[in-house]
Amino acid sequence: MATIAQDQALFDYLLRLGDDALVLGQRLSEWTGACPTVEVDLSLANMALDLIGQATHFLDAAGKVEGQGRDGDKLAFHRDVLDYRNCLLVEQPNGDFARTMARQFLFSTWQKMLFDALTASKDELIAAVAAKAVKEVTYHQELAQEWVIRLGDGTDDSHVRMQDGFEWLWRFVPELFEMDGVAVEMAERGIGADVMAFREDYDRQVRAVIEEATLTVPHDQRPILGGRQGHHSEHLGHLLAQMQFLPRAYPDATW
Amino acid sequence: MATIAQDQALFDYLLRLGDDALVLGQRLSEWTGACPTVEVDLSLANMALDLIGQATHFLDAAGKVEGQGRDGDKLAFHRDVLDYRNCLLVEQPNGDFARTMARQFLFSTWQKMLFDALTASKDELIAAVAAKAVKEVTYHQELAQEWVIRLGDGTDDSHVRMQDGFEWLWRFVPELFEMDGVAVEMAERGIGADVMAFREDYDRQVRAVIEEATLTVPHDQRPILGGRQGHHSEHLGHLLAQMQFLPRAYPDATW
Amino acid sequence: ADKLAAFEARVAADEFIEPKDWMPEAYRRTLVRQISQHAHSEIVGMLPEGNWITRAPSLRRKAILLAKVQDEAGHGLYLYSAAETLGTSREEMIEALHSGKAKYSTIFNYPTLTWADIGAIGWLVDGAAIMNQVPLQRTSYGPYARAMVRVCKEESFHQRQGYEIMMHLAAGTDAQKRMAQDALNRWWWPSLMMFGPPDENSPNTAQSMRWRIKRETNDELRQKFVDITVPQADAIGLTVPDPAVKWNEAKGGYDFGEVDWSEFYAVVKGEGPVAKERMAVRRKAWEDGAWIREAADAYAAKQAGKRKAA
Amino acid sequence: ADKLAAFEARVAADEFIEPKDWMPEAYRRTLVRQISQHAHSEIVGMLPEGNWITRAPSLRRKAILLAKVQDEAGHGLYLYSAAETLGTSREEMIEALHSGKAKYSTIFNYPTLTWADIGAIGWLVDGAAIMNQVPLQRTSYGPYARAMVRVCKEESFHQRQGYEIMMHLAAGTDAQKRMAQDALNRWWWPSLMMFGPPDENSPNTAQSMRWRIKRETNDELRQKFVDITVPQADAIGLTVPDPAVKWNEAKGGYDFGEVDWSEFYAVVKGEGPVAKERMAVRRKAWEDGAWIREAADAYAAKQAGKRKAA
Repeated sequence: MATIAQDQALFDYLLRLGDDALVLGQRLSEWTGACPTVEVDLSLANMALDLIGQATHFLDAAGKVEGQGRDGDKLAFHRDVLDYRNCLLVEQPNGDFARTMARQFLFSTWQKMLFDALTASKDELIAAVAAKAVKEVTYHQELAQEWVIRLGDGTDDSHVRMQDGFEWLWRFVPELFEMDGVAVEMAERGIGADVMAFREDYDRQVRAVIEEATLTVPHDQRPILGGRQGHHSEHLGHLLAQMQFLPRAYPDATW
Repeated sequence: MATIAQDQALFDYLLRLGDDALVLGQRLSEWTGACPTVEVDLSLANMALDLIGQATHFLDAAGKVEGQGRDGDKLAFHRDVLDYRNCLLVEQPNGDFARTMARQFLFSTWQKMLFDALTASKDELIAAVAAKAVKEVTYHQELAQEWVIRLGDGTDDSHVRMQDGFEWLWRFVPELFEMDGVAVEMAERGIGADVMAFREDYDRQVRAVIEEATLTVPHDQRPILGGRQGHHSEHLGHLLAQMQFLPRAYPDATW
Repeated sequence: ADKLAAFEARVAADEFIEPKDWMPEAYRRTLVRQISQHAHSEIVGMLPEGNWITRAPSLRRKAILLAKVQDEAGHGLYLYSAAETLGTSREEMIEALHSGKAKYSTIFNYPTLTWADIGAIGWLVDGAAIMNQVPLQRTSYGPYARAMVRVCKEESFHQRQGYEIMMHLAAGTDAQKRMAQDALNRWWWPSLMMFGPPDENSPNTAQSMRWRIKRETNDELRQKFVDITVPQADAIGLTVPDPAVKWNEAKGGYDFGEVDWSEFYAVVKGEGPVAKERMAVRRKAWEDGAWIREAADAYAAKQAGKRKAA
Repeated sequence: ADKLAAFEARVAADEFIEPKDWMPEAYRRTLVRQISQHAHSEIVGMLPEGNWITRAPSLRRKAILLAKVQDEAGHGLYLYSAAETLGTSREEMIEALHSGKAKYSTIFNYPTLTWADIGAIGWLVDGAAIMNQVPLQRTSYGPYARAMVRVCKEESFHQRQGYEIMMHLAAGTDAQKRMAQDALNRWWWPSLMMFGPPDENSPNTAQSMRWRIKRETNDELRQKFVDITVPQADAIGLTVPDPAVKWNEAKGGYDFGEVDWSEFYAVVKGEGPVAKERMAVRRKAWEDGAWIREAADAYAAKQAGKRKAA
């Protein structure tokens, strides 16, 4: 019994890590061919590729922990919204480029700190994936941070858009620091990270960048939660409908 | 052999009628809640509803002709793009309201003439559905025509948008009058309509409305064909991914 | 003062007040607020359902949902018209909605996450709406009362369709049952909030009841809703997410747990889970539609000019 | 005239011409046209594939396709840079693309309808591109030749991945086989058109070959492509949609049917099946991105100002 419960928490935790990466990678890949410059096309595709790679590792691992024969693909393409465990931030639509960069900055700053912590995970696979991914995520964080500053301190128009981007997404930040049962258990077992340990760091860094970008830190808003329990926004279902179409339409096929 | 071939043509013809209505109904329903006035919300939902009703009749009939136990739902929700038989015009994205109205006007004007002809079909079901639907379609045609005139002869901005709407969609009109093997066979058997019989009428009416709207009849463009053979634009796949999600994700469920 | 007395006598006698009749300013204001809020709820209420029209799981369900959304647009139109008889324009009301000054039902600030939510909205949300609206068919303001007669007939149809969706899901596959129960879990408490704050915190209730704008208190309606809905859930094998629900023989109704009123007030303040999204969509529709409304006006003006010239 | 003779001698000796070297104006113009067209093809070529990234059927396929699109953006960058060494700016080139003045490969005016099209593009389109590009690694203009070395290495990787997708589909379910064959049917002829008009209608070929901008004629390359591709199709059980395809022992290559050149010229004129859509997407991306490019410039100017002041 205890073992099953332990596995369930680890399974859930791996899904969270994998789904965050998968959903954000999917969102970024929607930008293909629609970017303001070829350089941006290249960098967003690159970030998406990193994230899909991370998702593959975490979801494959989740499938092994579950022990029901599901691999990363099965988990990615055959779960509906109630079984997705990503945070709400990553599933929010791209909006304009400022909103996309606000989302990326808020997420990658967090993910970088998370992966830094996870390099010390007692779960070898998590530690190894985090150690590899932390380099990728450092680059994502820097890229997003540069854009936040550039757009915030660019023209009047870009300043307003960048500020709007943060205002719009601010209510999804508290969920990143939610320590629910699964998160607490994982932290206590030395597998997961105690995200509250870097909450202040996070706030400090986000605040510093927003100020360097000549923007205003948004007022705190009522947190919107639910993603970790499968209660998402209305956007995820549409994302999955598109992403999962082929494997669902051709259940007998391999690709 | 002959009988199977006959059925195949009728099956295909019913799919064309059904898919035109289904795909356009789906497109119109995307407008829900995004219309310029509540009155428009109401009238687009109403058109969508009529079209879904027509689709249901034609696709149910197609399933019976096929004789493989598929009903309208099975045909609507479990065929992929290569098996869809709608014309390309109806699958084109909504664009702005002017483009949506241009699409509706070009299609409903045609569909009205088609259904007028089909009331004389030797296939009783087709004749009956057409007789009922022709009233609905007359209303669609009038509504679209009124908007074309109103926007064309409205402000400078609306004039430009309405003209752009026609320019954009003009290349999909010739497909409406394609008489391929299936269409010829159906017309010869007295089941389908010879669309060329009302081509001149159509051109005259469309031209008259465009002129009343103070717009310019677009130059003829190279026709884009393929929908009737399952060779669609890139848009249909996205439409189907969304529309078919639930029945594909839950193949054992009924709703 | 004479006019006021005469007005109050007519209301007390259950006569209808009509647009041309004299009425107290506070009565007019209260009605405008209530009717426009009701109209806005119909319009905003199209959004959570609109989210599923394109994904309805069968042609029949798609048609039913389209018809429902069409009805809601129709309700919005009657209600805006009824409010307009009180001397406010539709544009004013819509601007008030978009600026956040006017409210709409808190319930539409929750997302529709699965198809079962469409069932839950029909069953619970339309069910609660009917409970609120049936008495309004006899409300003292004539145009409002007449609008409500049409609205109620269609709403009860919607309610039955919603319940039928849930019944179908609850009798379906495991995944469908889970969807249905999950939807009930999420929509139950917000539905109870639709009747408004408890009577002791509802300062306008007394006046509204005296004016026959309202005919039952929030708590009375809420109790009625629970009493009808709990057995409906039982009948299809679903469980209301409130361990305190228990039949109370003495009062002839169900006891039930306390609503989280802090949640309610937060949502009223505009902090509902998808409140920002709902308003963003409405505003975008309105702004994107400006050129169309302008074009229609310009065309109408030209035509009027031509008719005059002829 | 001396300079011209010296230039032609260097080219004939297979030396590289570098940006600072003297070159005939027509050589420069031809190169700018060819390199920018090539760059545009990389950029526009991201669109048909971008259409399937969000629907790639496995995580691995999604990653491979993202990597491919990333490569294409990279190729676009090298090539724009190579063209810039000839004295034209990227903005100028992009404006020429959006105004329709500059061309891009006709092949990208066809839609990607099913997942098999992603395989077909890799196999056939990248395959044809390589055939065109391999000789360009020895083209006379140094920056272009060096860009092509990198491009070719990655393209041949893409070509193998595309073929592997097709192989997988052709060995898959009936639906997958059908998809694969249908994709081959639709992409075959447009791929043959990628080598340009027949030699007798290709007036610039001679000059370009003399300048070593081109090293083989259109028809030679087309023949090579057919000779390599037909057996590849056979090997995975697919059939090239040309009944005239037949091994010709005498010439040591395949005979094949006549390309529909009227189709080719129509597509060159901008009448391809999705030509309008492609340009609309590119223009929209560029226009929607204007505020971002302006902001980046404004920020860079401010930073430069600060550095100067410091």
